[in-house]
Amino acid sequence: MMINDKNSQKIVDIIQNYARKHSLWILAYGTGCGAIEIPPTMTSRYDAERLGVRGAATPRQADVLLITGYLTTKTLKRVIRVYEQMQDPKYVIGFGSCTINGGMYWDSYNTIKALDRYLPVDVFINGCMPRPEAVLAGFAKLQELIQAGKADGARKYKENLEWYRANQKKVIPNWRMPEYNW
Amino acid sequence: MQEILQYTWGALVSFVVAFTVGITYMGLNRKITARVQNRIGPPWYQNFFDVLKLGSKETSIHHGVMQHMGPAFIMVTAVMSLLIIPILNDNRFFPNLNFHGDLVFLLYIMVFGPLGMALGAGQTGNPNSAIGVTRGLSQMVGFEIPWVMALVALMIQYKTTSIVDLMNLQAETGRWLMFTSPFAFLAAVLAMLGMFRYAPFDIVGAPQELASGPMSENGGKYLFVMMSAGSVFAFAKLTLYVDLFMGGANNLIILVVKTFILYLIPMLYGIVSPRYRTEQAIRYFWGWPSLFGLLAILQAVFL
Amino acid sequence: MREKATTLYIGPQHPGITGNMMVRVKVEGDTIVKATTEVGYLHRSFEKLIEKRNWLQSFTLLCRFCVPEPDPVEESYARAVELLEGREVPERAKYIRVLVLELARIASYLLWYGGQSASLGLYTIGQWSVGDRNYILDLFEELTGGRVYHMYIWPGGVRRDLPKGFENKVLKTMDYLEKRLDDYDDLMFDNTIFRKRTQGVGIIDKEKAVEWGVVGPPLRGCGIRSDIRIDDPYEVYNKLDFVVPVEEGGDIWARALVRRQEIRQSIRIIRQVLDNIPAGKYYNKIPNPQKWALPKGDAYTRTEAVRGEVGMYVVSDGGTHPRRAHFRGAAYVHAITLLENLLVGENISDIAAIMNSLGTCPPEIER
Amino acid sequence: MEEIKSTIIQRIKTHFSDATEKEYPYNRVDFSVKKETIPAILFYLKDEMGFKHLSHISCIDWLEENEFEVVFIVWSPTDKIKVFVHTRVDRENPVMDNVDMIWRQANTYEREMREMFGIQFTGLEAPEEFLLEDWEGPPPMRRDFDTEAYATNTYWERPGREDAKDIRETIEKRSGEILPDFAKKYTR
Repeated sequence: MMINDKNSQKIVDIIQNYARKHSLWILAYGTGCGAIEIPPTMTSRYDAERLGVRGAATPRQADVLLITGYLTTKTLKRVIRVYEQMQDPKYVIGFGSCTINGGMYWDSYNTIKALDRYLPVDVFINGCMPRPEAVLAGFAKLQELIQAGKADGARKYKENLEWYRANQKKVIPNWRMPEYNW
Repeated sequence: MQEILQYTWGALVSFVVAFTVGITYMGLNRKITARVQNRIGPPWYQNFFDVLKLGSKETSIHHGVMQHMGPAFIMVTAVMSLLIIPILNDNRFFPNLNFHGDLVFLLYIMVFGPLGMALGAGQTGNPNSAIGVTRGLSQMVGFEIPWVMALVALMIQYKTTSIVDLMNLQAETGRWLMFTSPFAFLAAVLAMLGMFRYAPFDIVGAPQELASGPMSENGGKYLFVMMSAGSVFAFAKLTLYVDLFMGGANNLIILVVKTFILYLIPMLYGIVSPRYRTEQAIRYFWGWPSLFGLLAILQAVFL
Repeated sequence: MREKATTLYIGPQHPGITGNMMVRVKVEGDTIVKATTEVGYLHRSFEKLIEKRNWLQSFTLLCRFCVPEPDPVEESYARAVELLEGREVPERAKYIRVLVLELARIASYLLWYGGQSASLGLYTIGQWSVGDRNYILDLFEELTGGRVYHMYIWPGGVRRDLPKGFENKVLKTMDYLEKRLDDYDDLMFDNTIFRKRTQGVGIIDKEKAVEWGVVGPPLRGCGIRSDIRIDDPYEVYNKLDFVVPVEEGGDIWARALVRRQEIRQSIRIIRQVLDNIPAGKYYNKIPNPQKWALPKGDAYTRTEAVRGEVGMYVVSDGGTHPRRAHFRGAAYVHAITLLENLLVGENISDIAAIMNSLGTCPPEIER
Repeated sequence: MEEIKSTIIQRIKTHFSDATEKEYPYNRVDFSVKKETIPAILFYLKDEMGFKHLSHISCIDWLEENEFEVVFIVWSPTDKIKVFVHTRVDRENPVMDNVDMIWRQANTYEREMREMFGIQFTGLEAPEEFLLEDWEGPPPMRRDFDTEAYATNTYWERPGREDAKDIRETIEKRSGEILPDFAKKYTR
């Protein structure tokens, strides 16, 4: 059959990746203070819609989960839930220094310090707060990765689920969530 | 046999044309909205990417059979209306299934989609979906009144229930029905605002309230089917309006021009409007549009 | 027949919520019978962290208290520190502070324009006003080096003098904004649907407003003239000529009208500031911040932000670190007890609009 | 202003014998009372003297003195004056009277104090959790809670930020990204 042919699968992948790359729907979830630079990014001066970036209202429809800044443990629980409700292929962008190394909340008792221990991050954008230009550059980088087929955070998450779960459960003391719900 | 093949071929071609034009219109909508909003906006073909991406997404949720059927119902509605509505005056390239009474049948079939969506959304168990569907159905009750009134007025005035007859009538007299029965046209156009579910009548899936309402549990392929069906249905509705009121079209270019002009009405109105609440929307439709509908019927009966 | 109540979760992941918080509403049909606010998604323990920072280091945390308008927080804290120490501020610095505060007010109101209209489904205004807000952020960037977080108002004055030619740039931006504001009026306040959606929705009782802790534009929307810039004047507001707008009604429409007028008053204040700004020092040097100890005591300062009264209660135990810096945000009252009260009996369609009109800002509640 | 202030002090002192006042410049008057007097004095301030607006409730942990200090700040819109009411609560057994029947919004402040300092308010009706979720440690705003140690123990920290080293060279080595000259110019 043609369909099972490896080369035709490659062609399908290229087409699919091209479409995915140009249509990134970000979930409307302002998890942290970085959410303040999202409206300027989406509106007239920076206009992320040129790149095919637009908002999606629910996790089921979204492709990109933008973690805008620090995550408190209370939010982390919701973010994990939201991430698992999203449908493949899905990408995570860590936004701001706080997602990389805790930023200025390094000694806070309520915020995590490295996002990629708990969720697979495809692209990090540094800065506090990252400027809209940096956000756009982050999206461009994500597009590059998607086109090259390297934005495979979701696969990594599935393969190393136990490791991620162990980390998540370490910081979320009372785990009242379905174990696996996507 | 020849005939069946021709019909099948015609249906396929109509579908492809409707899909392409419908998606392009949605892309143009986004582009024009962006221009009004001081932005460059996405390219006009952006929605093709979106549809392709949605189609290529994986689905790993299951809420029950009806959830899968919901989008299918909408698609079926869209395709069925497309099959019934004549695309061009000359039926050679786009043969369709017209028959006497298809206008009445259309009235029925156009309600079928939202009902299917209601069933599908109900199955997902998301309260947002349920509330969205309730709102959608109540709003439908609103705009169906002027819409039905307008069509009934046409049926009475020209004593026919066939779309092709109405088109032929316009072709013979050379006068568009929007001029000979202006009230019916007004009522129908105002009802169209509700049919398209753009602002101010987009409370059904209002993201700020219901997180996109009936679609909130439907991502990926479901949304792909819904979006395609929506664009096909949009094209079908616009074509119906052109057929009924604007003298149909002799070729595709004229059709596209005419439908796009009609499409501009809900689009531009939507850009500058906040949304009505459900009861406000119903009150709106039962106000002026229904009055126009009533006038149209009076005109049809007494003139 | 009594309908069964459904519970709806507005948030934390919801496009209609203003930031990261949750409102749990019980609805019967479309009417809300009970609303409960749940916060804590943004709790970063600022006040704990400030105890570990010295007096100057605290500023990096302070501006993150409320992201849309960080300057009033810095202002409150700086003023509290000055009160504790008895430090004088040069006249020029006071004017520059007013300039920055009013610019921040305008920027925040422009964001509010977007939020309020988008909550009702009118996205075009938001695109315009948030786009225009960038011009103010540009000014901030030139003045302070940061678009969003400024850390500009410091104890003893401000961190930098005005750059060369800055006044002209501000005036130009103000002229441009004044023109644009008329466009917003055409699309927003002249819009029948906007009027229908906002009039008579989310009414705050005038008699109870002060007791309920309503402050800022929502209080002025009830017909009560109350503004800290006038009642408890700080910096040079008592030397400036401006009007505190008041509207009757107490609904979203009245609050929107108040804000509409206030943004124009802010432009007026900025023009006056630029006319009257004296030359001279902009900063009284503080000692080495590592060794800078403040005398024992406490101070409470209040500043009028767009959301209303924000305050900072600072306690010093005579050391180099604050003993306690407790922030009072307007949203702390607005988004919890007031919102829970207001939402009862309203339509679920109006939740987002009411929240926006109250100016709820979750980071300010949780800190 | 001075007249108003002295009237306020006089009225409060005649009504509440345990109130000790402290005068401040500008529009500020401070009173210190016993914790049992708090509801009465707040009621009096609000209903009789026009201090309608509750501006702030704060709490300070004086670990050395083994006491919590609770401060109520009220504002009179007519007199344009603010009154601070201080009280001290024993740190070992922190119980206070609930005042949310005077101002509804006090409920929120009390919830936060209960969670952050562990002060119990008799008769406070509110959900147990406010800002924290499933918190198991001691009330975090108490002085003896060490947030840095807690954070280090609980949350994984990416190596490399223990000191404030210049990381630009590391970036250059790791990813082969070529740094522009102007970036090299600014060194610590």
